[in-house]
Amino acid sequence: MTTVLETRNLRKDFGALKATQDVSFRLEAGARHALIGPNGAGKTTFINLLTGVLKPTSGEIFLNGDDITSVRRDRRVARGLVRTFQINQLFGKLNVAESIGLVISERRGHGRDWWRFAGKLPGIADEIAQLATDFGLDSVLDQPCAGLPYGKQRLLEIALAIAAKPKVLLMDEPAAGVPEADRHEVLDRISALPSDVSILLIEHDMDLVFNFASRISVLVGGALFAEGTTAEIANDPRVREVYLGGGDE
Amino acid sequence: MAKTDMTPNGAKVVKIMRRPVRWSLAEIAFWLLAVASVFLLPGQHLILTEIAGLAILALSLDLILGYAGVVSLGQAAMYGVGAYAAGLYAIHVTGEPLSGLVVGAVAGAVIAFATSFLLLRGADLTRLMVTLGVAAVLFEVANKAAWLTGGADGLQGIWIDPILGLFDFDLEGHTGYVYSLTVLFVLFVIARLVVNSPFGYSLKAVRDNPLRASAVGVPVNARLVAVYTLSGAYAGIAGALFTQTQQFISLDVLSFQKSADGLMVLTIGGPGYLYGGMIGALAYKLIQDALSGFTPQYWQFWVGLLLVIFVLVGRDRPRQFVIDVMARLRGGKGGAQ
Amino acid sequence: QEVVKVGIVLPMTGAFQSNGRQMQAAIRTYVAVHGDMAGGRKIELIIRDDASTAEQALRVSQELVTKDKAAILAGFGNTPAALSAAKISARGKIPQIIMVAATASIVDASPYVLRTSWTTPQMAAVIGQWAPEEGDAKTFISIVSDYGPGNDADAAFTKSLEAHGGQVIDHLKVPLANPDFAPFLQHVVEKKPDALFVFVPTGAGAAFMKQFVERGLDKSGIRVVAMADVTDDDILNSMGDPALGVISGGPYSASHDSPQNAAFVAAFEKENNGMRPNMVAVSAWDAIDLIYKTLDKTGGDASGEAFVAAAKGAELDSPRGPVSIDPDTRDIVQNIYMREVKRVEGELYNVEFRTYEAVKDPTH
Amino acid sequence: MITLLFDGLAYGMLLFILSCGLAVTLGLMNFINLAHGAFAMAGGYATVILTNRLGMPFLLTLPVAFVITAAVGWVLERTLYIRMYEKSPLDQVLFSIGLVFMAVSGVDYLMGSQQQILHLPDFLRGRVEVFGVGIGIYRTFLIVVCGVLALALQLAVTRTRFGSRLRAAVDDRRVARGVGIPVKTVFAVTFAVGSGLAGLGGALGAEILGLDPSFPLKFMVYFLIVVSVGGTSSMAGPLYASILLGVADVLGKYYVPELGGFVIYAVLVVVLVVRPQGLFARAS
Amino acid sequence: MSEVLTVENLSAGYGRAIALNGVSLKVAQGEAMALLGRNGVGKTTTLNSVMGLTRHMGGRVLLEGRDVTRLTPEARAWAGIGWVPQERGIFRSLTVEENITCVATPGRWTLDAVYGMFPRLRERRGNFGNQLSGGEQQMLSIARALVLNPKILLLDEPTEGLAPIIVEELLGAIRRIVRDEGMAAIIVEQHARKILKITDTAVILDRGTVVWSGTSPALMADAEALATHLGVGHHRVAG
Ligand SMILES: Nc1ncnc2c1ncn2[C@@H]1O[C@H](COP(=O)(O)OP(=O)(O)OP(=O)(O)O)[C@@H](O)[C@H]1O
Ligand SMILES: Nc1ncnc2c1ncn2[C@@H]1O[C@H](COP(=O)(O)OP(=O)(O)OP(=O)(O)O)[C@@H](O)[C@H]1O
Ligand SMILES: [Mg+2]
Ligand SMILES: [Mg+2]
Repeated sequence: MTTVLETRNLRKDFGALKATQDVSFRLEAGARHALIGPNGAGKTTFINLLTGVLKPTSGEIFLNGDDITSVRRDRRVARGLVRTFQINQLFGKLNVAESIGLVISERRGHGRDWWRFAGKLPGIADEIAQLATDFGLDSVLDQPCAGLPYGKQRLLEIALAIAAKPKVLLMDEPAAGVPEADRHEVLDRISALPSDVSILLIEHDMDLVFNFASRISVLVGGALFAEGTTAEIANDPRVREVYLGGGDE
Repeated sequence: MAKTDMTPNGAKVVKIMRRPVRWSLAEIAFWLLAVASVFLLPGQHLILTEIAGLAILALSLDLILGYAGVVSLGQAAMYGVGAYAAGLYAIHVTGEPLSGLVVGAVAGAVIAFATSFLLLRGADLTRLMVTLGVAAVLFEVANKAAWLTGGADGLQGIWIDPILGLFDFDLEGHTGYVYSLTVLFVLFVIARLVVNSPFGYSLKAVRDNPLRASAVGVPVNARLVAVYTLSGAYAGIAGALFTQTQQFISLDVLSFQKSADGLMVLTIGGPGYLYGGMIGALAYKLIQDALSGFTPQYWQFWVGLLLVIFVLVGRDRPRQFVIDVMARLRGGKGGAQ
Repeated sequence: QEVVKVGIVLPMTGAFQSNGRQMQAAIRTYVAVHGDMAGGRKIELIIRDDASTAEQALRVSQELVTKDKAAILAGFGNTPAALSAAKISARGKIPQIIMVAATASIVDASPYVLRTSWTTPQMAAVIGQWAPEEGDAKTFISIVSDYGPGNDADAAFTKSLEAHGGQVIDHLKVPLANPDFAPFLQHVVEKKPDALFVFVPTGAGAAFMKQFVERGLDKSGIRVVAMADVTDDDILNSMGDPALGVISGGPYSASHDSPQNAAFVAAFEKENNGMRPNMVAVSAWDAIDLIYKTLDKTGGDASGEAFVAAAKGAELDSPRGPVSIDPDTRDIVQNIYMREVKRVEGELYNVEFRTYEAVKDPTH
Repeated sequence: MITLLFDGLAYGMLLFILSCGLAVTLGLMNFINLAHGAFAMAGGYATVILTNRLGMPFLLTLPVAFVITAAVGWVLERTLYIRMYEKSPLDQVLFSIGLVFMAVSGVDYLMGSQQQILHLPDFLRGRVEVFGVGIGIYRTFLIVVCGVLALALQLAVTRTRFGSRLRAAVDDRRVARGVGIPVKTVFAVTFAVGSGLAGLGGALGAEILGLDPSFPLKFMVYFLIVVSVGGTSSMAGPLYASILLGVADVLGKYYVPELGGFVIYAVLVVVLVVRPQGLFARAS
Repeated sequence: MSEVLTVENLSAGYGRAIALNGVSLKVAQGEAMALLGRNGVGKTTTLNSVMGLTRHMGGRVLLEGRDVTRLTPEARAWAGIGWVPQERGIFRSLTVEENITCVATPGRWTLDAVYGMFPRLRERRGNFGNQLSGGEQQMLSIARALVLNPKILLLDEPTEGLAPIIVEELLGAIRRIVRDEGMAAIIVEQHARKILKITDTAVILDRGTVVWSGTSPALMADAEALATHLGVGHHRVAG
């Protein structure tokens, strides 16, 4: 297995607080990898570092072997490193079709085209429609994102990331706020991504995690606390103690 | 021209994406009225010229405010530089107007590009003040450089040749109006294309949520610089147009007042659908002119009162009205961004 | 027989609105006194606001000429306004009478421009002559607002002062919008000139004098010699004690001692509930007077050539004293008075103590 | 040199006095109240009328000016401003500009357009020599007043529960109400205080700046500069900013007079480019 | 048992849109109610309407028999309704501690008490609201509702984004608060099963109306209802 994403002693301090402590982490090609840990362990911070939202205090990040520590956010996306947000980040005034459309045109490198109407990009309409249908958004295609019910917003949040055709997908609690029944559909959609796409999932819903992930890393107090197969982590008493707790079936 | 092999949803998407693209009856009507004014309102051409100029300034603001979410109180910087560039060009090179517009555009774009980097960080208030500061500095420069700009006395000796060597600028301002209106229309059509292009959508993305925009691969800063420069070119053209129709420049073109006027009329008309600037300029100027003809001293009071009332009843009303009409005539309910 | 329309473009709002008010008041007074007939024709005065901007001044003038068919343009509160409108005057052969704008070159902008106000050099030169000859002030620091008129004043004053044996040891340019004069006065404190030459906008003048006094400079023996604007009658009275003793040179003081002025002031105060006229008011008054007198001469013919021809060399006995229109330059020739701020019957006035007669604009 | 610094300090204080009201409405309430200058003007005219015409002692007119404008502010808040909080910044700009226009020509109509000049009591005039340095009495007075004000405000905002309730209400009106913060009252009080401060500023500033109907427009930019440079998250920010600007401006005009006009704007741009949130905003 | 909160066929919405259509609820002292339903059925709107934050279109809200329908939201909060909004609504420019103290009223739940419940908050007391992790925000939001010492808690998806262990503790704590201190609670939850364990009664909403109501054990037993209204039960396991 080859490593697509790797960090070497990545560190982030917020003043006195060490939000990320010397994290050396590897994500294998095609992995279905979960990152769990107590609230405030530094999971989101870690994602923010990987995607360039935050600048690390020290340490490096490698994508397919090249150092991207100081690469601009949008460049990282262009290289296939895409994330979703724990708290929805949508384009409030744009409607669903336009939101997805702009991601696609950006991906295809048409973002600078000012001389033609967006709708006229060849084949874009079908791709938008396809994605929307996949995520059950086809009924609200022309509604502004801001007005959508929370559940739909959550789905769009993920759809936008998928529209960028990620090679490495980082998902920060994608199922948050999605009702039990629909959660698995969301996850199925994600598992259905081509197997060469590597996925890092942050989630507090354990049956989702155990269903989805083949490997799990546990982050506690900003540092890697444990890593292993799903079974290993599920039965690791230390992990149970700091994170899983007892009764959760 | 939806492709035949297109999925039903695909067709739906096409329909949605085309909405802002197709010319609605309301739009066509608007421009027909504009053309009609050339023949029906000969007595009003002077003020209409001023309005057209102001509308272009507002349009340039709309590009950054309405579509990229960048507020500015310094549009006069580009406007003024465009005006002086065109003026000096007319004095020292040639009075040929069309090339003069280009000169104005370039000048405005250069200034905008050079200062755009100051705007990349910071919230609205910050941007307001930075732009304001830049314009203020340029004002001082123009005031100092009296040898070049004529300083506070204004730049004189501007003579503009007939447009295309045919139409001379007359005292009644007929030529000036037709000329301004044409420029306005051309600039509008371009803007209309730009804001509905992939580029335009990426701007709206930046406007609505820069964090997410960058997270889906939009180079936020590059786009901001680009659109700010474009809007600079627009403002520059507005300035050049001013120079050519007035054939005289005073420091007012760089004043805070100019920037404020631009922002005000755009706000009145409502940003984000391109017509705001024109509607705002039209409404504001006509009302102001009427009032100041009727009470030269205290018209400001009534204008102020109208503004307050207007905001209280809801600034969106007229805009929403226009949008609704457009939508209805288009036979679908649509939002304009 | 049809009326002669006079389009009057005044800064009724914006930076120069207080001037606008004075002019409007004077015009109202003139009509009240002399009625609305001249040259056997009815005179209709149309007042429009230019919001103190050249852009609007131009448009309004254009509309006055093209829409309202005004035969004569008058007013113009600042140089850009006057210059922008001069185009119309030139192209339309429209007489344009300047009531305030003081840059010397304005009369050259159109052959139909006449001026009843003054030019900046006209005042500054006299001040520059008086100071060394009679004011026994040789060394000066000049403090002027940093814009066209300010620089003109500085230049004209310096030239004349040096011609008469004085010298300007420092030129300080005060930014237009400048609430605080401290740093400039600091220079004064250090360089200790005999006197200051001051030219700042009317309002700022008051602030300047206050800070001058606050710094105790009034006691330091350094005197203030100013352009008339600084101690303008409009606000002089409210400037209070700090203004006392300020020397200034200008064309008119409300306290000018002549029957014409007494009558004028009385009428003006009557018409405008007690408002005191200033030099702007007088020049507006004279502008209308010039129009009436000239139309009388031309028998009501307001066409550019005839009117200007008749106006050249015209002599008015103005409230400020005898004035005439220079046939060559179409600019005003008038007395420039040196005055000192004194308290007269409880009110502050610029009391004239020296008259320079029939002064022309030195730059023409 | 010392004198210059002192003058700069005093000038800065003047800027602060004028702007601290705005620092409250804009800085704390996030309301873009361009009409701030109108309230300042109201305070100015109140003082001028009271002292010059009714002969009330100057020091007494200051609190009166504060109260009057605060009252006006309160009324306007209850009737008009309250409808504006929910609206967009652009609405607020347009609305408050409208008010400015009305104020400008309203005052013009009532008081005439000429400068009003305030007559200070003798004990505030002139200057004293301290160690050979000339110190303007009135300027000293300004400095003291401002220092006290700034301190009081800063404490009120950071130390008291009212301060945190206000910031909470600004952050999220809806939730604030839902968790039991009387948003309306909090805003009304704050706005009244802000207006009162503006009035006080106008009253104190009139002496040096002069006063005429165009006051609100003439100095609007200065208010905004101070607040934006100071940063909108504290009251101390605007104070330091005013001092910085004041000193920079005075020194600039003294040493490089030919660039006098640029200084304040140059400082503005540089500061905001380096610290977009303003000099003294907390980094977040 | 005495009713703490009574909602009588409440209708409410946003602007013109109607989101709630004649909803009626009763919560007694010492009783916890689960409010369930799919996305967008009106759970949040119900709580917001009880707080008086939506457009009222009919019906009444009674707090301990007193009609509060006409009261402002803040008045309702004082009257004893503690609200944990779905979007958490942490005040960004206040520190954790200020977020709590600025609404605290004297009573059993003090700053220390809530710190005791969420030690993490004490560690982060100095952080500003926008410097908190998702879960920390959730804790803070609950703490803020508690220090009002309300008679009833409205919790909108309180376990969302919390670590399992915290969820256990939290649910345990809620149960304690309700049982031992007689505070009533309405809890909106996505995980029907998880929540039904600690609630006494349950209500299922669909498109703005109540489609099922009864005791929690009853609902637990009623696989039919769970399936039709919540789609819980027969979910395909990801392959
Ligand atoms: N800008 C900031 N300044 C200071 N501290 C911060 C900042 N952002 C986050 N933190 C702190 O860093 C720690 C890690 O935050 P992070 O959001 O990564 O946690 P998390 O693992 O995502 O938790 P959760 O599962 O609740 O989302 C938290 O304790 C938070 O308080
Ligand atoms: N602010 C709003 N403006 C307009 N409509 C809204 C608003 N908030 C919610 N709605 C609509 O009201 C209906 C109910 O929404 P509500 O948030 O109450 O559902 P919910 O049960 O809480 O969903 P979720 O489980 O996603 O939180 C939805 O159709 C939603 O679209
Ligand atoms: Mg997180
Ligand atoms: Mg909800």
